[in-house]
Amino acid sequence: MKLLTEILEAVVLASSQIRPDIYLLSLEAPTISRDARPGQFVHIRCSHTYDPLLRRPLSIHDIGSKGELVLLFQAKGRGTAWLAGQQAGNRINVLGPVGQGFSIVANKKVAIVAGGLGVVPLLFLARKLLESDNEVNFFLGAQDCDKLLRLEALRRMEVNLFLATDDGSAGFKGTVTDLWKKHLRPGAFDWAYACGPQAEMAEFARLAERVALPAEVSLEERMACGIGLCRGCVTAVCDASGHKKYENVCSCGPVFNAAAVCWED
Amino acid sequence: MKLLTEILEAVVLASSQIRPDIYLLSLEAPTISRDARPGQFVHIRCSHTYDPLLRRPLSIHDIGSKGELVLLFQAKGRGTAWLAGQQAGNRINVLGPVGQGFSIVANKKVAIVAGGLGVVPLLFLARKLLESDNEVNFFLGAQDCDKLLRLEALRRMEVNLFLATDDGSAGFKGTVTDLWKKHLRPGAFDWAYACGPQAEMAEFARLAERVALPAEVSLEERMACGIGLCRGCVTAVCDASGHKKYENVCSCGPVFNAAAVCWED
Amino acid sequence: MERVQAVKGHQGSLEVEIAGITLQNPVMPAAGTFGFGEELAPFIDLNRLGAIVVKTLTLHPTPGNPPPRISETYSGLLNSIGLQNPGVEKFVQVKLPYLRQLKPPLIVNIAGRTISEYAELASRLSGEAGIKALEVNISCPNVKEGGIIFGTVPEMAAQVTAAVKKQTSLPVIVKLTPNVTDITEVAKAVVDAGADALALINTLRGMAIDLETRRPALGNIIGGLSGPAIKPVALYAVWRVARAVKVPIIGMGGIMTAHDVIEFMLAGATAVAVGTASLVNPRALIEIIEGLEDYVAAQGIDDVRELIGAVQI
Amino acid sequence: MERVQAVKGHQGSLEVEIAGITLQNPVMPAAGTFGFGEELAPFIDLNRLGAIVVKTLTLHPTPGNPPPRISETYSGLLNSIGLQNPGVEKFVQVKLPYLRQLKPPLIVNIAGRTISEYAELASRLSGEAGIKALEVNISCPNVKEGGIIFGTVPEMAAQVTAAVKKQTSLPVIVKLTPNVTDITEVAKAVVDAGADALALINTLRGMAIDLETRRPALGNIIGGLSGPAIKPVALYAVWRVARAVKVPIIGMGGIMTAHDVIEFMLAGATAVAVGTASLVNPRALIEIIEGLEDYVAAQGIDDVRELIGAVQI
Ligand SMILES: Cc1cc2nc3c(=O)[nH]c(=O)nc-3n(C[C@H](O)[C@H](O)[C@H](O)COP(=O)(O)OP(=O)(O)OC[C@H]3O[C@@H](n4cnc5c(N)ncnc54)[C@H](O)[C@@H]3O)c2cc1C
Ligand SMILES: Cc1cc2nc3c(=O)[nH]c(=O)nc-3n(C[C@H](O)[C@H](O)[C@H](O)COP(=O)(O)OP(=O)(O)OC[C@H]3O[C@@H](n4cnc5c(N)ncnc54)[C@H](O)[C@@H]3O)c2cc1C
Ligand SMILES: Cc1cc2nc3c(=O)[nH]c(=O)nc-3n(C[C@H](O)[C@H](O)[C@H](O)COP(=O)(O)O)c2cc1C
Ligand SMILES: Cc1cc2nc3c(=O)[nH]c(=O)nc-3n(C[C@H](O)[C@H](O)[C@H](O)COP(=O)(O)O)c2cc1C
Ligand code: FES
Ligand code: FES
Repeated sequence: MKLLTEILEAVVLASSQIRPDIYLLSLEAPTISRDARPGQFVHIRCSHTYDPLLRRPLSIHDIGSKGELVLLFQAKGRGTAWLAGQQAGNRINVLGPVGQGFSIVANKKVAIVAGGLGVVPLLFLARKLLESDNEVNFFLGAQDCDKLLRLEALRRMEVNLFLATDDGSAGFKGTVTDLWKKHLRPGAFDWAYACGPQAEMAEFARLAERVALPAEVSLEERMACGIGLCRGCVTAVCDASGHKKYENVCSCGPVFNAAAVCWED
Repeated sequence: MKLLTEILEAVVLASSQIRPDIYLLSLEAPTISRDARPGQFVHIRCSHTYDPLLRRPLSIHDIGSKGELVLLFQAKGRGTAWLAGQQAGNRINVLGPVGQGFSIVANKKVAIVAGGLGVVPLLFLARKLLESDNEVNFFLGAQDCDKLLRLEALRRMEVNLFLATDDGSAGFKGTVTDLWKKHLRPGAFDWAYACGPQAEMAEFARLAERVALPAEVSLEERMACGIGLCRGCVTAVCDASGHKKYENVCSCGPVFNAAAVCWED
Repeated sequence: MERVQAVKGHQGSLEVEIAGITLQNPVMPAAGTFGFGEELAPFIDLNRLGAIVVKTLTLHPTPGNPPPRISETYSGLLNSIGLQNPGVEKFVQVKLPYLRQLKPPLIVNIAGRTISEYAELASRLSGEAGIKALEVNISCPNVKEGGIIFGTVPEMAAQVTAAVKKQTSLPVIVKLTPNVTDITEVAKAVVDAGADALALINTLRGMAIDLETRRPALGNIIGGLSGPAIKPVALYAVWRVARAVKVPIIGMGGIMTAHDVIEFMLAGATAVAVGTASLVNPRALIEIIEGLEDYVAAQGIDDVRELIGAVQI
Repeated sequence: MERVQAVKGHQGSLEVEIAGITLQNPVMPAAGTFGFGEELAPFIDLNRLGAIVVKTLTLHPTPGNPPPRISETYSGLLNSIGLQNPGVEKFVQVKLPYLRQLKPPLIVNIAGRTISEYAELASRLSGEAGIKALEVNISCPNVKEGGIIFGTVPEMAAQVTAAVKKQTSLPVIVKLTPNVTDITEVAKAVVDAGADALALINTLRGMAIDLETRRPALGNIIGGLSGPAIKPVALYAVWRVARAVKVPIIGMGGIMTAHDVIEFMLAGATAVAVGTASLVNPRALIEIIEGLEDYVAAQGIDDVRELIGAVQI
């Protein structure tokens, strides 16, 4: 994959604030759009000076109908605040696509479990899985109905959509993993994918393992380079024999086999 | 003066690039415009983060007809590059007015000697000196005719304008101090003001002293606070007895009695 | 960005104590970035500060170093002021009357070229009403004699401290340099010699070169680095020293916001000083105090002292 | 912004020499920010570098520290990687074949927990074709055993150096820490013990606290600070050491642009290493080399070595 990664000055095509702290950003980044696979991310400079210094990793949320690269992010700190301030016409330094994406299976029954911002890489994944003739069951959860992101976009896609909210303001009352659990009988799915809060992904992994369901998760870790130079972004993974070692989230991930991740850390 | 200094978020009214590296910037900063005196400066944050960290001092170039604060600056480094990128509508953190300005005499024959960017504080000075019924002789010099700044504006003012260029492409061929020297007979002027390259101001001071002409110069020194807290911006001045000491350019200056400055440093 | 919404009604105490002196809040200026107070008075209400700390005084007037004295670095500031000050006598006559009538406790920072100069300064100032503590600067990187030399050798640091203690009944705060292999050794030495509190860190030694002239950017060749750039180094020093000694610590180095203050307190500081931030924003001290008020309110903290050393390891 | 217009036709030499090794230009990666080379190959032509420097190797595979290992600071980066590496054997088998076929001289960085581990590493690597020099890391702040301990005590630094020299005929570069009271003492000690060149600086000790969790931002509690924030400290160290010893110096610490390189050379560095910059911009090394080409061309410099130590005092 690495040879496809580029650094480019992407032009902002559009930026919109879809929630008080959530932004949808379209960029013209043709090489990235062409090569991107679901689960991969882009690594973005959020300053023209040295403060903030490091790039910020953002998952590839979608590739638009005109080939635009679509990002969905929360304005959290200094870097994303800068990004939220960028307007159409500005240029942004983007490195990507980076990382190992999700496995794209074909002709299968798949479950996608998205908690909160976890929907970001999973929308693009759903699109690609539909293209490969899978039956896509999309479980979307959030704290309340206002925080269910990209509901309209998902409704326009050919997915079976299941909703969960912590406060019951939409769909099932509880976490998205609890909702998924209710649908999880042996054989119900051939493959499962998740992204979301650490605790929910751990639960997801445990549930999938119980029914021997192949499952993948997208992890987050603080990053510097994003391309495997520094070993700053590791997570503990266990090999088959339970032997623990640190692997780069940026270059070996961010998507990992759920069964391999050491969740207790 | 200090009680008049304010910190405000000034709105950019207009910004224009008048030479490849020279910008004219108008700001809405009513309190500063109201209190500003020629020779004073404003101290500007040139970042929303900590890099660049320090404010940048820029002289008050003019107060426009609608009370707008007008700055004229060269895009030199990281701070002024940021400032050059600001557009109408943006807000800029400005501290000012700061420093001791020029003495505003009345009913006198005055000489103003401006080398290169030295014109910046002197245009506003000329305006105020005209208001106090002085005869203003404005000597403007630069490397070549393209670098003579604000020529049109000066021509519209009731000053006697004398031009000098190093290459002779406009006016006198030579430095502006050489040109001024030609007009400098005892009694020709009652008062003189200068701003420009260090060497030209030293020569200006020497010439003025020879004919016992009261003379003031505006100095530049690297600054941190701009308000006398840190003693970072000192220049060496000599008292009457030749005793040398360091004085703050920001709070004791930037305008100094030309005779008091220790030029050799 | 850094301001947290205040929870209505809740008002946690910001009071802390340093060497027997009660501060209404833990935020004070760092020596040398506050002039002698008057310069900031047009911008902030000095009576809201936790304490007042003035520029280092020497026995005799000190002219300071040749310019340039300032060089901006990435998120940092190099300075080589060289302790320019009017000397202790002029301070007492001209500056002290103003400072004395301010409400926050006044801390006077001193530096000598010799141990006996430190002692003389301490004895001269002890007699003056209105001074609540002495801060002993053994850490200035910008002077040739004294200054940092005393701060790098534990035995000398201890000697200076003992000599000052002997001459004064005022609480003595010793200000340490980070430019040492093990700051806890110096810290322990000065505490054993009687220091009532520690202030850290002074600036890091640094240098810059002006490419146009190919000369050092500072007239003094080398200078001291301050500002956000050094915050991680300062926080580490505070954390180390807080675990090594029992006296209270005034933490400083790159504090720009209330959040930075909380980090320093969690690391073990009882109070903090704000330096470079005031040079960038004359209102920084007050904005930081307000940020702190908002933080304790929002977090429901009754007493800011809960935060001291509370980092979870 | 930093690129200078090249003067047509003029082409100054960028060649420098470190410990008998000729470098086509003075710019190399800093250990630990370059992986084992392959990771950067998609972005830059590794054959254009002055030298190749790989991540510190230890005798046995080292798992490294628990995450988080990275924390951004103002213009800086705190890391606590903890020397994660596959160990010397796996390096020789898996990584060396690729590195060997690159044109720039290969410098291998090593660290031991004991002096004899350093010696063993040196002897193990000396036999391998394609290695042109060893860089001895006695300055890592992120490991409990070895690392920085050897770098802060001049006698121990000398012992490590002597032990390595004894086991190898390769040139030995010793990498120094800035976390000492007087870096020239360590520099002189290792030069006396046979070091052929010095590399400085490694990271500054630092810390950050995550306010949300009230825990240290790094799994290892403390880390090493790098990046533009530390440049003034690094430049000062290079300047001091260059005046204290006669061996060539590889300068590093916060170099982001060709202008930074020139500052380091003026301060006394013969070559430089670029670390954090590559993490921010994978093309940084090449952009810096090109910037240097432009600079010498624009300034009409025939030989970049003219710049070494040429700061005007
Ligand atoms: C592979 C990957 C993909 C991601 N995709 C998205 C996405 O599509 N949308 C989205 O909103 N967020 C995403 N995140 C999280 C996002 O990167 C952080 O929220 C962002 O970096 C915060 O930067 P800041 O400047 O706003 O915060 P600051 O607090 O200023 O950040 C300071 C430092 O911490 C790091 N950091 C802070 N929070 C996180 C975090 N949760 N994960 C990793 N590093 C962090 C920053 O990168 C920076 O180095 C992703 C993270 C990873 C690792
Ligand atoms: C009282 C005063 C009034 C000034 N008025 C004007 C004006 O009206 N128009 C104008 O174009 N310039 C003026 N200058 C110079 C202007 O402040 C500098 O050109 C500017 O600060 C450069 O910043 P930078 O970010 O572009 O350069 P950088 O190279 O990034 O600056 C780095 C540091 O050096 C300082 N610095 C760089 N050059 C100078 C300089 N010549 N004088 C003082 N500090 C410097 C900067 O403030 C900053 O701290 C004035 C300077 C002073 C002291
Ligand atoms: C311009 C300047 C002048 C300083 N002068 C003094 C001084 O006179 N005495 C002293 O003890 N420290 C002095 N310092 C150090 C500060 O008090 C403080 O320890 C250091 O700057 C770190 O804090 P900061 O990063 O908040 O500035 C000075 C710092 C600066 C920037
Ligand atoms: C992520 C990271 C990992 C590092 N790993 C090593 C290492 O393994 N060995 C070593 O000698 N130095 C290591 N260093 C230090 C760098 O080689 C260099 O000395 C330091 O970062 C200063 O340079 P910079 O500011 O250009 O990064 C590391 C630095 C960083 C940022
Ligand atoms: S972020 Fe550098 S290796 Fe992953
Ligand atoms: S810039 Fe601080 S005193 Fe002048």
